[in-house]
Amino acid sequence: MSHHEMSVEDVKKHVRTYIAVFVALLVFTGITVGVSMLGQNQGWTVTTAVLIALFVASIKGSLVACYFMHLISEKSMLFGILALCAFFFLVLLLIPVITVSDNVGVH
Amino acid sequence: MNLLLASTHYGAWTPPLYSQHGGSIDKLIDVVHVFMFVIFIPWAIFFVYCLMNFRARPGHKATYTPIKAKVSKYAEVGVAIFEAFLLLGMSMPVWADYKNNPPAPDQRLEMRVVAEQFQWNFHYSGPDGKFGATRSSLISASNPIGLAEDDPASKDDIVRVNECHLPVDKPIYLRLTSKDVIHSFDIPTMRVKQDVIPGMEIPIWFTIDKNATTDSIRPQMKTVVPMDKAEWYKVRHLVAAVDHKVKDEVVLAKGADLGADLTKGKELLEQLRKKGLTELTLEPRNPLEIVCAQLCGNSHFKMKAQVMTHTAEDFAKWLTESSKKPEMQTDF
Amino acid sequence: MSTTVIPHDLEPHPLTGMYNGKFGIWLFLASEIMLFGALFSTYVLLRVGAPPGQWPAHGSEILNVPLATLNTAVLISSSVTMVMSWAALKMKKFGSAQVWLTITFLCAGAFLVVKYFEYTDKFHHYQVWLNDPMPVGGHEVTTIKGHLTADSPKLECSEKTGAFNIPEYVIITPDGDHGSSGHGEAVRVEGSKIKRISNFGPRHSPYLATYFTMTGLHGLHIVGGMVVILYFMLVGGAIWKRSPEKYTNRIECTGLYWHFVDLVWIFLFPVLYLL
Amino acid sequence: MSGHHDHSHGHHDHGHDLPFWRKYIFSVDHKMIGCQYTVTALLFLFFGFTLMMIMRWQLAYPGQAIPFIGQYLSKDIAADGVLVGDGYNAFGAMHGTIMVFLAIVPLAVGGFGNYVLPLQVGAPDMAFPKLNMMSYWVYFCGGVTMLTSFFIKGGAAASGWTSYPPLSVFASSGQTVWLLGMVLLITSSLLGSVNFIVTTVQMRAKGLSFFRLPFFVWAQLVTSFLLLLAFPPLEAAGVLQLMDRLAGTSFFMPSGLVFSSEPQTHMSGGGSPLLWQHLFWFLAHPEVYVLILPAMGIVSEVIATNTRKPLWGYKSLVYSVIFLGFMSFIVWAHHMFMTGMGTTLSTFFQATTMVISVPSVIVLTCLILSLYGASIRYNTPMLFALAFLPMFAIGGLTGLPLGLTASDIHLHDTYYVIGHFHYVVAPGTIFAMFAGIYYWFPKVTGRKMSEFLGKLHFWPSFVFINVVFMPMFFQGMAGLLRRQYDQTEQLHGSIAHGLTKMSSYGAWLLALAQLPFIINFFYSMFKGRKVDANPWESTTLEWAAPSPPPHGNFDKTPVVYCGPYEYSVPGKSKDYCPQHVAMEA
Repeated sequence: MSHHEMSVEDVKKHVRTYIAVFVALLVFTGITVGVSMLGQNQGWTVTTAVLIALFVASIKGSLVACYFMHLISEKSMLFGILALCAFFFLVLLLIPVITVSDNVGVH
Repeated sequence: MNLLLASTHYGAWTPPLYSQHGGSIDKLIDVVHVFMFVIFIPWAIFFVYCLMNFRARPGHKATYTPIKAKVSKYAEVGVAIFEAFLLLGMSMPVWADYKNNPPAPDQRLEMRVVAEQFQWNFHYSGPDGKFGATRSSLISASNPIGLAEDDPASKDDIVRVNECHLPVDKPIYLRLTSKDVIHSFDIPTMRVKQDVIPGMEIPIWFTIDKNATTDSIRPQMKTVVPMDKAEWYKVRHLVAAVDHKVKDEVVLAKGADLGADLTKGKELLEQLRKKGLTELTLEPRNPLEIVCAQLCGNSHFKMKAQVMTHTAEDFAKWLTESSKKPEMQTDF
Repeated sequence: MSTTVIPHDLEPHPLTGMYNGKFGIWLFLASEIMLFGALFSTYVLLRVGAPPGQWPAHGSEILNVPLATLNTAVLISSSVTMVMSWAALKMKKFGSAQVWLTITFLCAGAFLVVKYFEYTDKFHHYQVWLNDPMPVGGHEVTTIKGHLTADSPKLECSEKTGAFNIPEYVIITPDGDHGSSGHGEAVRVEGSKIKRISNFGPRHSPYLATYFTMTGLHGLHIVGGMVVILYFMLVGGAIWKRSPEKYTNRIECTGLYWHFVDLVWIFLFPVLYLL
Repeated sequence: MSGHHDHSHGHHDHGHDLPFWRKYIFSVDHKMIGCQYTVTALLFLFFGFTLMMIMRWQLAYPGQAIPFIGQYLSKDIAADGVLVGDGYNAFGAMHGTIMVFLAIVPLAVGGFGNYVLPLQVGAPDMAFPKLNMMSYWVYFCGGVTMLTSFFIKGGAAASGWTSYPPLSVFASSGQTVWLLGMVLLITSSLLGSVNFIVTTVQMRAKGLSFFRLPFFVWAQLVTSFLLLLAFPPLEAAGVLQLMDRLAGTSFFMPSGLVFSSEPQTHMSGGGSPLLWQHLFWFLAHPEVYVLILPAMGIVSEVIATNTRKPLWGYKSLVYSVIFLGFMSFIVWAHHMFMTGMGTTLSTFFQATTMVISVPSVIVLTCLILSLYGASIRYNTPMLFALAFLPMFAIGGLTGLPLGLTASDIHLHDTYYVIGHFHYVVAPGTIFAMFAGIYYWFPKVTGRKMSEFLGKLHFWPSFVFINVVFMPMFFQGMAGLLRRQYDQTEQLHGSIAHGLTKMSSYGAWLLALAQLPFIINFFYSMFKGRKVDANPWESTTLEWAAPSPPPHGNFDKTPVVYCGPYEYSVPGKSKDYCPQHVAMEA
C-alpha cells in the first residue's frame, strides 16, 4: 500500500505501531546495556560480546528501518538498490580482514 | 628505438637481468605482449577494413540487420581462456614462488634494510650471524638505525648507507622496514620490487646470477657512443672504458666520468669534441642500482643505493674486513 | 520559482512507488551507509590490529555509559516524535505536527548538550606517559592520569602532526582509584621525564580517535538535521498553505534522514561504549 | 501529463525575463548548468595540461630554467626559473587531481550528463533543479579551494594524487587544503549522482522503457551509482586524514615512526598506512570507470548516428556496463600488489581483474561490429569517436601485464603504468569528450562547428598524443619510475632520456594542436553555420527539441515509440526513425 493515499484510520493504526516500536527500542537499549555489564562481570570473550551487541543493535536498526522509515511497505526497486549498497558495505567491512590476514609482512 | 633508448647495452625492452627468478617474470611479460599483438593486429585490420569498405558514398546504403558474428563470441571466449591461462599458468605460480618459499635460514644471507627519507640503510649481522638490538631513541645522523652499542651482538654488525654489498649465487633474504614514510625497494635489473611500509617488516628474497659480479657486468655494458650523440643527460652515469687518445695525448683517462653536473659535463664534451675525438667508449660507473619506486618526498628521485655484487670469497673477505671497523659510514 | 513542472515531484512513480524527493533521499542514505561503513571498517581494523593493552577492554573504562544510555533514549524519542509529526500531517493536523516537530528539535538539542558535557570532560582530562617509573601516592607508576592545575604551562601542538609537544613541566592532580578527580595531591613532572602527554581528546589513542571522529561526524549529522527541522518549524506554515501535500512529503523526507541518524547511533552506542 | 505540459508552456516566456544572474550564474536550468560545468571543466583541463607541459620541460631538460614562464613562478615552485623538487611534486599531484576530479569527471558527468541526459529521457529538467545548481557551485568552490593551495605557504599538495600517508600527513598545509577541496568535490558528485539516478528512473518520457534508453543514458546511470556508492569511503578517508593532520590522531600513522632522526613519540601511533590505500582505491578504481563509461556512452551515440545503422548488440552493451560497474568495486586491491600482499588475496584480485576485462572487450567488440555493413560519415565527431576505439584498446590491453602480479613486479610504478592509464583517459576519454563537444554543439548553440578546423584539430592531436604516450611503454619496460623530478639521476632513467625528450616534444606540439579547437569553439559560437534542430539526422530525443532548447526543453512533451537507434530501417523513406515519431506501418 502506498502512503500516497492513506486514510486517517490507516494513519491511526500506524501511530499505534510507532508507539509499540518506541517502547521496544527503549527495552532493547536497556537489554544492550544490561547484557554488556553482565558480560563485563562474567568476563566474556570479545567475540561473544561483539556478537550479542551487534545482534541487539541489528534488531533495533531493523525496527527503525522497517517501521519508522516504512521500509516494510516499499517496492522492490528500492530493495534492489539497498541490497547493492549492503553488498558493497560488506565488501568495505572486509578491508580490515584483507589488510591483516594475507600479508607477508609482520606488524 | 636503440638510438632513443639505449646509450649502453641496457636492452631496448626489459633491462638486462641478473637474478635467477627474473626469467619467469620476463617470460610472462613477453607472452602477454605477444598475446596483445595477436589480439590487436587482427582487430586493427578489421577496423581499417570497415573504415575503408563501409564509408558513406553515393549508392552505398547501410544495412539494418546486424551481422551474425560468431567470430566475436569465439574471440571473446578465446580471450577469456587465454587470460585464465596467463593467470593460472604463469602469474600465480611465479607469485607464489616469489612469496611463499623463503630460502632456509642456514643457507641464506639475511640482512635488514631500513629505508628513510632519502636513503637506504643496510644492516648486516656480521660474522656472528646475530643482529644487534636497535632502539629508536638512539637514532641520530651518525647512527641511522639506532644500533645499541651495549648489545654484544652488535659489536661485529655492519651498517652501510646507500651502499649494498651482496654475494652472487647465494639466496639473499632482506627484511624491509621504513622509519618514516612508504618507500619502495626496487632493483630493476633483478626484477625485485617491494613497498617498504612503516610499522611493518616485509621480507623478500632473491638469488643473484652466478656470473653477475659488478666487475664482470660493467665491461659487458660497454658501448661506443658517437661524439655527436653524446648528450650529458644520457652519459652522466658512464665512465671511460679505455684511455681516449688524440695523437697519443690522453684526453679522457680510463675510469674518468664525463662531468659531475650539467655545466661541467657540457664543457667537457665540448672540449673533447674540439680536440677531435669522434667517439667515446663508455661503461656504467655503477651498473646495479637500488632505487625508490614510491613517491617519498621532494628528494625521492635521489633516493638510490649502489649494489656491489661479489663472488662468495670476495664477499666473505669484505664482510670480515668491514666488521673489524664497526664505526658507521656517514658520508651521505 | 522554477518555471517548469517536474514529473513525479508529488505523485509516486509506478515503478519505484516513490515521488522524486523520497527516492532521492533514499539514494542519499545509501551513500551515507557507505560513508559510515568506511568508518566502521576503520574501527574494526584499528581494534583488531591494536597491540594488547592499547585498546580499553570495555568502553566504560574511559567513557560515561549512563550518560550515553540517556542520550540513546533521547534520540529514540526524537525519532518517534518525528514520525508522529508526519502522521499528524497525514491526518491534516498541522498544529500538532508542528508541536511534534518542535519536540524533535528539542530532543536533538538535548542530545547535543549531553554530548557537549561528555566531550569537555574528556578534553580536560590528561594522561602523562613517563620515561621511567616514578613514585606517585606511594606507588611506582609509568603513567599518570588526572587534571592539570592552573599553574601548568599551556600545551602547544606540533605543527607537523597536531600532537602535543612536551612542555617544560606539568603539575597534575592524579585521579582516584575509580577515575574520579580530586583525589591525591598534585604532582610536578619535569619535561625531561615525560615521554608523551595528551588529554583524552582524539590524539590520545586510536580508540578515542575513532570515538571522536565517529561521534563527531554523527553530531554534525544531528546539527544538519536540526537546521532542516528548524527551517520547517519557521516556514512550514507557508509551505503548508501553498501545498499541504508538498509539506507532508518534505517532512517525510526529513524524517527518513532523521531516522537514519538515529539508526547510526543505535550501532555507534554499543560499538563505542559497550565493547 | 498533458496538463503539466500546458502549464509549463505557459511559463516559457518568463524564462527570458529572468535577470542575468538568475539566467547565467545561479541558473537552475540543467542546460545552463551543463554549460557552466563544461566551460569550467575545459578551463581546468587546460590548466592541468599547462602544469604537465611545465613538468615535461623539467623532465626533458632537468635543472634548466623553464623558458617564458619560469621567472614568474613562486619560490616554493621554482628557484631562478628552475622547477624545484617540491614544485615538481606539487605540479604532479595537482595535475592528477585536477585532471581526474576537476576536469574529466565534471566534463563527462557534470557537463554532458547534465545537458544531454534530461533531453535524452524526454524530461523538462533534472529532478531537483536547485540541487543541481548547488552541485555545480559546490564543485566550483572545491575547484577554487584546490587552486588557492598554490598560493599558501609551502605550496600545493605534493604527495601525489593518491596522497599516501604517512607522507601526506607529514606534508605542508597544502595537503589540508587538498583534503578540504576533495570533501567539497565529493559532496558535489554525490548530490549530482542522486539527481541523475532519480531523473533517469522517474522522469523517462512515456514509452521510454529502460531498454529503449540511449546507451549514453545507461552509461551515465551506472556511473552515477559508482559515484554514489564508491565516493563516500574516500570522503570518510579524507575526514580521517584531516583528523590526522589537524587533531593529532594516528589513523594512518603506525607506532614507532622516526621522522628526520626525531622519534615521533608524542603521537599515539597504532594506525595503518594501508588503510588509506584500501579506502582510496575503493573509490579510485570505480573512478576509472566513472571516467571511461560516459566516454563509451558518447562514442556509442556518435557511432550509431554516423554509421546510419543500429548499434550492434545493444543489450550486451547494457549488460556489459552494468557488470563493469559492479565488478569495479571488487578489483581495487590490484593497485596494491606491491604492499606485501600474499598469494590468496593477490589471486583473488588478479582473477577479478581478468574478469573485468571481459565486458570491456565486449563493449569494444560491439562498437567495432557496428561498423560492419555501415555507411560511415567521416565528420569531426565521428573521427574522434573512431580514434577512441584503437586508443582505448591499447589502453585496455596494456592493463593486462599490470593486472597480473608477476609482471606487475617489474612494471609497477613505472612509466608503463602512466602510459597505460593515459591511453585510457587521454586519447580515450578526452577524445570522446571532443567527439561529444563537436556532436552536441549544434544542439547547444544552433550552429555547427567548422569541419575544416575540426579536422585540423583532430589529425595533429591524434598523431601527437601517440608521440606523447607511446614512448612511455618502452620507458616503463626499461624500468623508468614515475614521479621522478630528475629521471637522469638514475642509470636507467639516464639511458631512457631520449624517449623522455620525444614525449615532451609531443606534449608541446599537442598543445599547439588544440589551437584550432579553441578558435573553432568561439568562432562557431557566433559565426558558425546555422542548422536546424536535427542536423545529424539522429534518432534520440535530444534532437526532437529545438536548438537551443528553451527552458522546459520540449515544445510538446515527447512520447516514445521505438528503440534508440532505428537507422536505415528497410522500407522507410528516410534512413532514420526518431524515437518520438510513431513509425508508420
